[in-house]
Amino acid sequence: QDLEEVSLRLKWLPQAQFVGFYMAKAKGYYEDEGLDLTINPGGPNLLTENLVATGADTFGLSGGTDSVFAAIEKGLPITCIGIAHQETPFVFVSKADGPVQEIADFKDASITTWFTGANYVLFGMLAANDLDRSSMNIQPQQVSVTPFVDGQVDVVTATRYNEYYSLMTRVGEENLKRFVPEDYGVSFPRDTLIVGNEFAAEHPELVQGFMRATVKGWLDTFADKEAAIDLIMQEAPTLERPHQEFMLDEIEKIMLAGAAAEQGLFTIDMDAVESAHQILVDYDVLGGPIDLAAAFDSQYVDAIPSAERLPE
Amino acid sequence: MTYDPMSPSQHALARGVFGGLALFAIWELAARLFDLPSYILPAVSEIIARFWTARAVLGEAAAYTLGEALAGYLLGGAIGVALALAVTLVPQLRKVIVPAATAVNSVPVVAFSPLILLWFGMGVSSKIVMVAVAVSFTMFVSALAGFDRVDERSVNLMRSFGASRAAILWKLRLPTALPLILSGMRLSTVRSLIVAIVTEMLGAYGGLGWVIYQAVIVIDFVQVWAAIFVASIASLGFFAVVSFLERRLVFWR
Amino acid sequence: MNMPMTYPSTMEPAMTPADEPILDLRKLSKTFGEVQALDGVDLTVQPGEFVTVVGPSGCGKSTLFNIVSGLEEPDNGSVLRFEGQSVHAKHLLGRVSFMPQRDLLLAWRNVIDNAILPLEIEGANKAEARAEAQRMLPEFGLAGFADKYPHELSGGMRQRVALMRTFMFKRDLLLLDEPFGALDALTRTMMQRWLLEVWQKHKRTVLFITHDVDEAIFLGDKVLVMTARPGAIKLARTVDLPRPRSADLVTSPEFISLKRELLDAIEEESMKTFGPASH
Amino acid sequence: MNMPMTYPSTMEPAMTPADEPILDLRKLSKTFGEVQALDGVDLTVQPGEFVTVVGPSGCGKSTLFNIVSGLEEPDNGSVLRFEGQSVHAKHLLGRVSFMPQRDLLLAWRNVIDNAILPLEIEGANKAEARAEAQRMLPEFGLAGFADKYPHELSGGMRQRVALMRTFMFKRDLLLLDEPFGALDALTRTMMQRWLLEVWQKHKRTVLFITHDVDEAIFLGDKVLVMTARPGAIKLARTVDLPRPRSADLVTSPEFISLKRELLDAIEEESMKTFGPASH
Amino acid sequence: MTVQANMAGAQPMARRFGAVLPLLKGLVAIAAVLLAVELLVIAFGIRPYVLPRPSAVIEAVLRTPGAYRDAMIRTGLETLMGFGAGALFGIWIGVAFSRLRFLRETIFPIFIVSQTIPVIAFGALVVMWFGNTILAKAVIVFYLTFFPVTVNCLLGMRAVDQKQVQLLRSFGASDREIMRKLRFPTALPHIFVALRIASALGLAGAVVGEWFGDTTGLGVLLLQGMYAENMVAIWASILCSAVLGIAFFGAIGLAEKRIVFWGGESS
Ligand SMILES: Nc1ncnc2c1ncn2[C@@H]1O[C@H](COP(=O)(O)OP(=O)(O)OP(=O)(O)O)[C@@H](O)[C@H]1O
Ligand SMILES: Nc1ncnc2c1ncn2[C@@H]1O[C@H](COP(=O)(O)OP(=O)(O)OP(=O)(O)O)[C@@H](O)[C@H]1O
Ligand SMILES: Cc1ncc(C[n+]2csc(CCO)c2C)c(N)n1
Ligand SMILES: [Mg+2]
Ligand SMILES: [Mg+2]
Repeated sequence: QDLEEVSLRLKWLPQAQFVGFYMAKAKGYYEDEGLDLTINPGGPNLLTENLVATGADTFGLSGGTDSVFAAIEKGLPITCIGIAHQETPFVFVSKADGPVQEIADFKDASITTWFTGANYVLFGMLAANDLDRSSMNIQPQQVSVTPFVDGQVDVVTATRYNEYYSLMTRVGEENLKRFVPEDYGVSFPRDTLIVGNEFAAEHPELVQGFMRATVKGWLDTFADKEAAIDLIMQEAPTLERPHQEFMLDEIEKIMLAGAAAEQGLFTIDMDAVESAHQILVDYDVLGGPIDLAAAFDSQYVDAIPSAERLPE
Repeated sequence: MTYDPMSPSQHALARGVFGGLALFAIWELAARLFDLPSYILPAVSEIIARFWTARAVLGEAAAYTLGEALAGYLLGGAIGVALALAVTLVPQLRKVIVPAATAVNSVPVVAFSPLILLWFGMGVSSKIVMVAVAVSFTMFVSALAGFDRVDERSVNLMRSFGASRAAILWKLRLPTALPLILSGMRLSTVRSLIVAIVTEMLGAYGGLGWVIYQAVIVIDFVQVWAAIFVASIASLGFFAVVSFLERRLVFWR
Repeated sequence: MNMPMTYPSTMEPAMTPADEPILDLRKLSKTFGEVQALDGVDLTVQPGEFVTVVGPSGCGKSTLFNIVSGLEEPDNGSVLRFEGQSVHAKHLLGRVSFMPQRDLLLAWRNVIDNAILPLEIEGANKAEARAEAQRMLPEFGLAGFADKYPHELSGGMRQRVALMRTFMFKRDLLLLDEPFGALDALTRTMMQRWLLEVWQKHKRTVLFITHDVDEAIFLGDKVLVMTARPGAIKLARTVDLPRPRSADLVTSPEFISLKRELLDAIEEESMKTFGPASH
Repeated sequence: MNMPMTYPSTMEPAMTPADEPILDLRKLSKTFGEVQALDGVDLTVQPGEFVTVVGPSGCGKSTLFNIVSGLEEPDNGSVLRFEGQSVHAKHLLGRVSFMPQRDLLLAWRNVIDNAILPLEIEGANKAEARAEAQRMLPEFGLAGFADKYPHELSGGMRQRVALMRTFMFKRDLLLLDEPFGALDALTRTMMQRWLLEVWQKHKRTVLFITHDVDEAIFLGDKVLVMTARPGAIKLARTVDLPRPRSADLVTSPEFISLKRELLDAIEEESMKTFGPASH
Repeated sequence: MTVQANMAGAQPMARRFGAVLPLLKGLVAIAAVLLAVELLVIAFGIRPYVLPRPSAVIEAVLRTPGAYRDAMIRTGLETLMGFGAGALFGIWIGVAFSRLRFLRETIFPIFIVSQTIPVIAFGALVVMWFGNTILAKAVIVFYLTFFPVTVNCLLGMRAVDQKQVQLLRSFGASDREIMRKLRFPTALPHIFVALRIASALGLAGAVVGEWFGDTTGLGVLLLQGMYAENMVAIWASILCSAVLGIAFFGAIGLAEKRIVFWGGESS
């Protein structure tokens, strides 16, 4: 049996966030679809869209809708074929007993956020709540949440599966207050699956196979999280297991939220995509609207019945 | 008749310029001929054009990075020379400090970056500290070699004139070590900028590294290359200035 | 022309305050760990005297100088008297003019600033010191070279700067450790004659180390031959040759017979160092 | 004891194939840009002869040697004859044994391997060359030092290794450029005597540069005095002293009178270099 | 003479012992330092976030020894490959440059400029060109190491005593022989200085290279620790880097002692 050599570029290093892909590979689902898949981790200063566009990688799990928009605008020949995180994976966190109790308090607070996508979520939230960010103190956020823990920062950005875990263990969940973007009228689907246009045009069946195997991998993951965590710990043994367990629980929630709750994993919810797109257009992050229909191609996910994309 | 291939020819400068231009020409040609998209390799002309359109951003970033690099460079230089001096004046320290410094140097500086970022935050201080760490060892080694060159007989001569330790340090040890200290300073210029940029790319509020990082996120590779060019020019400029100072200060070579 | 004739050893008693030698060493020994460098050196130097010391390589000549200039302490039991007083070596730091084997000029100082180094260390006024050095330049054959740096000078000139530095440090006793060792034979001859002129004018006491018997006789009032290591004084000979001394002295019979005697003594000692293995 | 007596210049005619000098220089000149180093040197060396050359510093002695060893071409119009044939200097590369002013030993080669370097370059069998060098060691006072590296040797020993290297490069003409210049006076005396022994045994032609008149007379069959720059031959004197020569020769009347004559000639030239400014 | 003979016999032993003794001393010193830090952290109640206890760091390494071992092997291998190639190429190009002036004067300035570029800035290019293979990392290490070697190789060749060149020429030596027998050995001490500098640079290159999407290596562990704010993991990676770095440095030092036994001072 001739296997096609392909690769998947992740947005970051191996962790429970990506375990479904490892699961699919371990179970041989990709091979079943004729794919000899290599999973390449990401890293700082690596852009998944870029590597897929140049053909260095076949598939990618890229930053999110925002990075897909940017890539399309710059003319990179890629297409989004599925969205993993149906709701914004970020939350904004303040101290329960601190000065920031409601979103209006952001006005006089010191806020840090990542200028790699999360900033647009914040901007959208602020705009939706009639807050003028130009007069606010918003700084780039470093890797560490310690400035927040130490009280130098009032509002910090956290991924629900990673930094929030650190905050919980260091400050205690009861001492934290979360601002969830969806509660403030903003949603940024992230962790987008992308493929190079040339490859998709030449091998639509392989793209389809990749999609099928991936979905199966994730469903298996949610069906036996213990085994999934074992797998990821094997992949990256220095990780902390409790953290990974927490991460997988959160990832499960995020991946099965919104439209996916009904239609299944990797659903492309064009409404959510359009609203995110509108925010970026409004903020002049994008020079103008892009052709969303060309950038997001649902055919591969849609070809898999929803029932087969949902846990039993 | 005795042609020495090691000595520079009178065409050295012209040849250097020619080499650079040839490289740029090949680069430009390749980019245009194969119609390479900018995320693979932008044409030189495009990059240079970007210099102009993004001059404000790039200039500000270069100044920011140079500021960090310079501060770290001076701090690291001072630490390196001070350590070398301590080792020279208190010989018992040598057995402790030299191996310790060597061990610390064996660890890639970047390995310290997470710590330094965690300890000193994302602002300029973390960059300054990183550069200082990177520069101080080179400076320590150079300065120590310089101080070790001090001829014991010269020290004895000064002592025979009744000179104090301070006088010997000031009038003999420091000037003797100066050529090596300065050559260490010269070698450290480029590294200080690179370390500043690398650290910026891991988290910063500004600077060339930050510009590069941001440009990658918005897939603007022309900007990435323009920033790299600026970094190169800044490095070469820094190097040239220190070389000039070196020639001025160590006139007796 | 006849005044200088009577100058050397014959004049000594008249010049000394009270017959007191300026330097008086008795049973001077020095051991470095295992190595005994000096073993019971006895030596007196009268004020105004020019004493030359020859001896095989490594016999401890430089060590002797290091002690007299205060850089090293001799072993216990050694007696070191300077200007009539028994002293510790370290008390001699800053009290004798010491010129080491090499010129040891500071590369970053020009001729004048190299010359005034000891005065600067003494805390003298820099401008005055410079002015004084300027005045001395012609005498040292350095007129017009005030602003030159050591790397711009020939070996002979560098040596003259080093000598000038030594002379500017006005101490009664000058220790010169092979000052012309690095010079070629011809330059060396020139420098010897010139040194005698300068010395006769400045009337300082000189203790002078050399490897060269011709040089030792040509310059000295007294020549000391040291034994192989551990060094001691093997032989002391007064040089009864008239001053000022001219170049053709070296072919005079008195010179030759003294040279013969000294050479024999040195050869005996050299043989001990060389041994039969090295021919 | 009487055979060696007749050895030097008197024997020359008998030893030469047909009265042909091994080296014959006429009107040899050399200019470096502005600087004229040599100006019309005339010089013949007979086979087996030991010719010494003295002259003031910078008069062009090393330049002369560089030409004869093939490293530099003389100016046009110079005549350079070697073994009876007119040649270009570059044809002499590899045809004379050249020993430069400093020992120039290669730090990474031990005594033996330094000595066989020229043979190695000639393409000789290494093992044979080493064996031959081994045999020569005792003669050069290096027995037991075969495996030592230069940094483990004293200055005198290094010089002997350099000499041995020169001797192993078996060419009829040996050029020795101040081989003992860096040694102290006493070691130097030892080396001179030893060199004469070796030379007498190997019967090579030697052209020897030195600064030291004693050395020139002590070693040479003929002493040449060069003029100050631009260098030319100012004076040539045959040394009619018996061989083997012993140390006490230097105090013999013939020696002294020759020395006097040569010194005067050199002094005259030296004065030109030194000039009045330097005393 | 007998003293010399004894010395000659004693030397190899002293050498062998001399290699082990500093190592032993070093280990004792490191242990002492770790203990001191441990006590310091406990005594002053330093937060693990600022400085974790060394024992915790060592424990972390021992908890998953395989991961750290694999990372060290991988990073070490990358460094070794790139360093070896860089050293050889650096010397080769240095020799070529010393002979071919036109080449040197045309290309060397480009090399110089290339060294002012931070590798991390074109990580994406490296991945595009060489993929996520060990080769990609070796290339980065190579890029960082060859240059100092070339510079010092040239410097060393220039340091050749012109008089020695003339001596060899007087023996009839060709340019090739002069290069082999004189210039290159003279340059060796300089080359070793560069190798020592390059070993630290090369290791840094390997670590940074692993930030461009890789599965194993100290750089990966470092990043993972960094983004999980796991101080113990960060220190564990630093510790492993230090071990690797010191090993490289020490190995080069040993090689230098053997190869440049004469100490580098030529006459
Ligand atoms: N600081 C020291 N430590 C140990 N040994 C020393 C020290 N200084 C001198 N020596 C030894 O003492 C002996 C005498 O040395 P010194 O330099 O006085 O000889 P010298 O007569 O001046 O020799 P030269 O003629 O070569 O200048 C030598 O064997 C030398 O190695
Ligand atoms: N390659 C060269 N280029 C220019 N000038 C040179 C060169 N070689 C020698 N000279 C000059 O030629 C003159 C003679 O030099 P040379 O080395 O032959 O003198 P020397 O008699 O050997 O001196 P010394 O006694 O100091 O060894 C000097 O003035 C020197 O500066
Ligand atoms: C899987 C994962 N994805 C994103 C982030 C958050 N993040 C925000 S900015 C940045 C780069 C450095 O500034 C990173 C990684 C995370 N922590 N973990
Ligand atoms: Mg001495
Ligand atoms: Mg010469």
